[in-house]
Amino acid sequence: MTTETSALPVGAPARVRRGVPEWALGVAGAVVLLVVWDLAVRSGAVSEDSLPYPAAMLARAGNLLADPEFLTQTGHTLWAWFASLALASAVAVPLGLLMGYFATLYRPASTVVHAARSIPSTAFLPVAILMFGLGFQMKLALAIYAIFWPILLNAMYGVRDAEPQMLTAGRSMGWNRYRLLTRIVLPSAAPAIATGIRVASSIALIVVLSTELLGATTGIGTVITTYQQAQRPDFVYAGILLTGLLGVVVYYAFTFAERALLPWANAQRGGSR
Amino acid sequence: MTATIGGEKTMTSAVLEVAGLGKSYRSRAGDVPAVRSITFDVAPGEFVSVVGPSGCGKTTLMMCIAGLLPLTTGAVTFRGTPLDAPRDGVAVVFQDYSRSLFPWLTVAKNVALPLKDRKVPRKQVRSRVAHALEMVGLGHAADLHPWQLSGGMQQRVAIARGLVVEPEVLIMDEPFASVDAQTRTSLEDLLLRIWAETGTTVLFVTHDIDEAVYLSDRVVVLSQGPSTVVADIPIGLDRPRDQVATKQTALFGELRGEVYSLVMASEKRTSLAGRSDPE
Amino acid sequence: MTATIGGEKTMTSAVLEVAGLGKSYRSRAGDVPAVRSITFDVAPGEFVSVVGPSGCGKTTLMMCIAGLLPLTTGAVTFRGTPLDAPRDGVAVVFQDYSRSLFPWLTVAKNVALPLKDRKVPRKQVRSRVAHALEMVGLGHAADLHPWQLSGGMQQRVAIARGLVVEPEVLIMDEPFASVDAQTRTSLEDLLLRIWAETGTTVLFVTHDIDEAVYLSDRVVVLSQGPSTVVADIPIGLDRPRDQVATKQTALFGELRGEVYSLVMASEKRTSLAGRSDPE
Amino acid sequence: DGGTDTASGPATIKVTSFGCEIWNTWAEAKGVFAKHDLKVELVKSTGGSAAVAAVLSGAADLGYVNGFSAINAYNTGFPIEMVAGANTNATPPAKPAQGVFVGTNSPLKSAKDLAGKTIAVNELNGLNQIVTSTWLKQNGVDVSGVRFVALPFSDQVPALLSGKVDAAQLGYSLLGDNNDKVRSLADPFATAGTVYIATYVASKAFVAKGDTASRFHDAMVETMDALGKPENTDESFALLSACNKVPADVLKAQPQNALSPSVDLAALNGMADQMVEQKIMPKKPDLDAFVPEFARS
Amino acid sequence: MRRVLRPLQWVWLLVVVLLVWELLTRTIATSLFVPPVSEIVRTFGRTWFAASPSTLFLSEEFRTNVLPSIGRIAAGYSIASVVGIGGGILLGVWRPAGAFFNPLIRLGMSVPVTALLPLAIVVFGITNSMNVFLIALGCLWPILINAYDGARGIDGTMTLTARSMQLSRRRYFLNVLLPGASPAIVAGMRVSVGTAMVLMVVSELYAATSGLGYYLTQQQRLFRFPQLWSAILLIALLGILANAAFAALERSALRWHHAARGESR
Ligand SMILES: Nc1ncnc2c1ncn2[C@@H]1O[C@H](COP(=O)(O)OP(=O)(O)OP(=O)(O)O)[C@@H](O)[C@H]1O
Ligand SMILES: Nc1ncnc2c1ncn2[C@@H]1O[C@H](COP(=O)(O)OP(=O)(O)OP(=O)(O)O)[C@@H](O)[C@H]1O
Ligand SMILES: [Mg+2]
Ligand SMILES: [Mg+2]
Repeated sequence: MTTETSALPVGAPARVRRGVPEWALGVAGAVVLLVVWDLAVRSGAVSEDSLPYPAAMLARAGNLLADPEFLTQTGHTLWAWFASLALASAVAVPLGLLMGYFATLYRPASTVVHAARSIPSTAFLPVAILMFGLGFQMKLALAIYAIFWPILLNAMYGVRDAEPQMLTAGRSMGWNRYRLLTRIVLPSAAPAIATGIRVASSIALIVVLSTELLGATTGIGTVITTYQQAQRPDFVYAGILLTGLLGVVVYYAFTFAERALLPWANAQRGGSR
Repeated sequence: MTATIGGEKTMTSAVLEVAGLGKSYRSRAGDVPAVRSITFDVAPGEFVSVVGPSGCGKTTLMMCIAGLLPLTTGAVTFRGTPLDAPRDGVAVVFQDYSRSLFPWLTVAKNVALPLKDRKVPRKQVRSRVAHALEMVGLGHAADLHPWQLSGGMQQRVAIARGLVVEPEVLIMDEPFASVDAQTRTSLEDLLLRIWAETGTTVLFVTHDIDEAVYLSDRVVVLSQGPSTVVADIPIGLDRPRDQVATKQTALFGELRGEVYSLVMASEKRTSLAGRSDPE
Repeated sequence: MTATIGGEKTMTSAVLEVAGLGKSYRSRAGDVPAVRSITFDVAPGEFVSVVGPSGCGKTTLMMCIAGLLPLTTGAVTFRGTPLDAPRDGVAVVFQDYSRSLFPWLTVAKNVALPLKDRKVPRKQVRSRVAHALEMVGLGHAADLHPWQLSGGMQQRVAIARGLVVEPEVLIMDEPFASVDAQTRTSLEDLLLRIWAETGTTVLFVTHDIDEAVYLSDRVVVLSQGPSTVVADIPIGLDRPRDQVATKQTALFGELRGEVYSLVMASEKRTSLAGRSDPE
Repeated sequence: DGGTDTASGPATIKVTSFGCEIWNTWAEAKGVFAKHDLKVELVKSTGGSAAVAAVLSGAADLGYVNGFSAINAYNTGFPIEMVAGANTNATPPAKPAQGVFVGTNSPLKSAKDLAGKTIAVNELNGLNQIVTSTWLKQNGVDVSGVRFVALPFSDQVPALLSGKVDAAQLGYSLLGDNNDKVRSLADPFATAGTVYIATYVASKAFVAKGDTASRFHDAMVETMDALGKPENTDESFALLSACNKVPADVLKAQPQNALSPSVDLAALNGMADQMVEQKIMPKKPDLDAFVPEFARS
Repeated sequence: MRRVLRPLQWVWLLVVVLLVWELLTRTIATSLFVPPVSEIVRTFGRTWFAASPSTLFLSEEFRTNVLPSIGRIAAGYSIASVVGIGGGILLGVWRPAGAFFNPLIRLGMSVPVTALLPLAIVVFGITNSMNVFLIALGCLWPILINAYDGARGIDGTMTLTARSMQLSRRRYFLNVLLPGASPAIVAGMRVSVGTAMVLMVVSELYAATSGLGYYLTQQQRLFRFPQLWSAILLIALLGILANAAFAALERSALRWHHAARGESR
């Protein structure tokens, strides 16, 4: 149908979008935020001790980006993020496929999964430190715990959502259970799995950063806490900004990869075809 | 051509014999009979359509004949041997192309799928896929994905996938129900052309009485479910058929009217107001 | 009955006048013309069908007439005043019932929706909804949800929703394209009955040439898009019409053939092999 | 892992750290660790329990833990020993290093005024809370009515200045450049007896295995001796400044805690008494087995 | 017999996991940090559930720590829902606003909420509002994004239908946009339940004087691991409960959605 009009409120004339492109509006949004922020600090509504001027923050962000130490720590964070994602996916995806495919496993496993995933991984911080120390492994353990469940659940649901008509088509070609699994169930679960991993990638980054803030020895989070202890809010917020941007980059990288690798996922979701 | 109404099989030259086929679905509330007892034969190269009220068990019947569902009673014989699992000589085309084509494969790969496990040499696979796609007029679309095609084109891919195994019997369950009227007429003519070219036996389920009469050598009319065969009508229209000329003939009108009234009579409630078709 | 082929309007008694209607879609690559210039009138109480090749702009035309899309050129006049936004006297029924009914509302509430913001007293709303549902034979289904109904029943709900506002003009865009063939014949007869009862003017888009001829007083044939009017054919079949008898008449066959060849001729590529219908 | 005496080269030990401890920077720069055949690798930890956990798991060999946490962990039954002291409170006549701070213009004047108020400390049931509670009790305040709130040191002064808390207990060195915006009601540590603000603990197994723990203690003694000498003051602050990026003269102006590398059992028992009194522990454990011979003063 | 066995299908694996845990911690993997399940359960009963009917069997500890946490979750989650649903639909429908806020939303959801703890303390002080704010902020993003997608994803035919009926804006919002976007919204809200639990704990690690997170930190500082685990167990149970409640709500409120999807299969 005419997508042109679909998003307009009722009664509004079907206006034609012209002029300001979307990205420009986005930039305007960012600028407005910075201005409001600046005014809030300037007027004294928020103390400069706790919230820096945006200009100062941006300048510090530049400094941080030029600081090899900061970049090294970013590397640590990214490595922990990547490793947790890779390890969690490597275990959770096959497990989720099995649990979704075999009905006898599905029910008992989903009880365990729902119980385990409702525990915030930060609750395990003390235990994790005991078991894995303060370094990389501890971060990894907590991040894996946090993202294991969404990946697993998505894989499970993806399998269960496989189109029965497709399975019948497969059977009509004389395929056995194994072939149905590899040729139909897997590819039809792939978009759900990709979604799970994409969601997990954001969570993993946030958990890694949070453990760094709460108690770890390397990573961007420790840089932020160092500046926090030195009472340099400008650096602190520059660090927060950069982590946020890192998250945005990661998100878009995943979205892009998903589109490139699983083009049918979008097409399927998009239309009734 | 053999018209067997509820009787024994009368020919041994039939490629497909359906004898007393009955099928019940198991459910919590006990067994639900979908097909009571159906008997008919299909001769080699014949084009047979099956029509009947909504929910009378046409899909169930086709799935049983294709070996995709176990029978409850009766037997299906294909070239003299019992058919109880998907077989090489039988191909199936489903109604809902969007759910029977695999969106992650290209058109060519979708069509090549049924050849995969049959030790057909690569070269031959390629030429057979190309030939099947040519037949349905999609030679140019081999490298596209199904979701890049229109509904009619997708259904043509599904047909090509059925043809690529060079089946003796092609079973089609309402293949054209989800495409628009104009595309349907084109697909009908396409199907007739391919049928004539390949000599395949076609067993065709449809809701559309015009379509059944226009295409077939015989139309089998089923009763309201659990179904039995109500009538088995030979269609004596000349071939080749034509969308305008054939449909203008008096015979077409008569046959159409005959099937129409048989189907209507076999529906328990024909009044629209009271209908609550479960489809 | 007025047959105006690409000409000026000739009657002032028309309830709906479409004059030189043109519509282009804006896109990145510039303007895409969908409808070039269409002119025709609809007299009060008339049943007019619009047919044309796939993608020729039938939906676009209907949306423009319903005031849902702004025109690029030309004008639509409804009872003498320009129509450029949705109006009270005009109701629309869309093809895809599953997407135009709101699954979260019951049947009765779906039908009552268009009366909601019109200050109709509650009691009257209730009686009008009941009446509209009676007309389509769904009096018993008021409290069900759309997804508890079959496709044909859902489309009848959509028709009831169109009728409940007692429109002077009912615009229907391929309303029966998504239901099965048997249900379609029932719905056609239902529509004819309601049309006769209410005296509403109906503007009906379809792909199905049989359907257009069977239902209409006039059939407007559009060219391949950007479309113009190719022909405007009066259908002189007797009323009331009958699915078997009317379709068996020679006149029906002739008219059907005439429209068929006009549509086929207006398609740029009629050969199936080359078709890549964009729908 | 780590901490074993190998035939070749110094023993590598992992020691937890909060950031820049002056003795670590000095010992490292001056080669004191090397002299005692140690190679120290600092690993960051954020709190006492984390450090204890690290020591028990082998993630670190020596944990930098406040005295109360150390006693508590020992009392819980964890197999740890206190191998060295680090900071103790500066008792009069030394300049107080700690304070219970309020805003310069605050109406609060004495301990009594804190009844029913909110006081920020860095961790709950930690050192600062225990000492502050003892101080309040001594001044006749009902501690159960006082709300203690955990805040990171860095957030305490901003919270105080914006009125989110009524008082904050922390060291002068942690005030940053807010010295003139706050004033101290008192040094709660002044009347608490000797309190081990910071100590080093190791697992029993680590202590039992060779003499690495004892060598670390000796290195601490030597380092802290050197730091106590006035002629080393400038150099030690310069080194610290390089580590924590705070100007050396600012550091020098800040009052400092005392340095006590060896453990005074009597003081430790006094601390345990306070914990029992505040119902953090049901009864005092036998601390004799907690402090190995070499670490006692 | 069948009726008795059916729930077993769901729980047997959980029971096996717990038994293995019990055996391991009693035999080869004893640790002060990870106590056996039986001990955790015993501590759990002692800590949270007193045997006094006058307090509905809830212990002092439960009333001072768990109830405030539940209150904060409820408040934060409600705020996030209202703001997220309203804002998300608005941004979804009004494209320029959507474009305007898009980068900020992307950035907002990528910043770990934990990093904003200091700012929240400065702005809200040591109050319930601080915890509520952090919970609300963390839960906001999934709900907002989902409501946005839901509003954007409403079928074009439905929008057209509504326009052709000349519905008022209010009715359009209540009868079309909101229910149409509700499957997506509910999905977002469901994800947020987990987030809310996490943030409840994290936001109480500092600057709180009550709550489950506060309790966790306290027990951690005091090395009371059975108590610590009993709190973890309580959080897990609360999580399961919240999930079950949500599933029930979803089943009834989105019956039309599941039924409609099931039928189109
Ligand atoms: N899996 C199943 N379990 C139980 N009953 C079923 C099942 N599949 C179909 N049925 C029932 O069996 C009967 C026949 O169904 P079937 O789909 O074969 O009919 P149909 O003639 O193909 O219908 P349609 O014309 O709608 O395609 C129906 O009453 C249906 O409800
Ligand atoms: N929103 C749009 N933007 C750009 N082009 C459009 C848009 N909607 C339709 N078109 C184009 O306008 C032409 C006419 O489309 P329209 O949907 O009106 O045709 P139609 O006759 O209804 O087709 P069908 O028979 O498939 O229903 C087509 O070429 C189509 O691609
Ligand atoms: Mg069927
Ligand atoms: Mg159209």
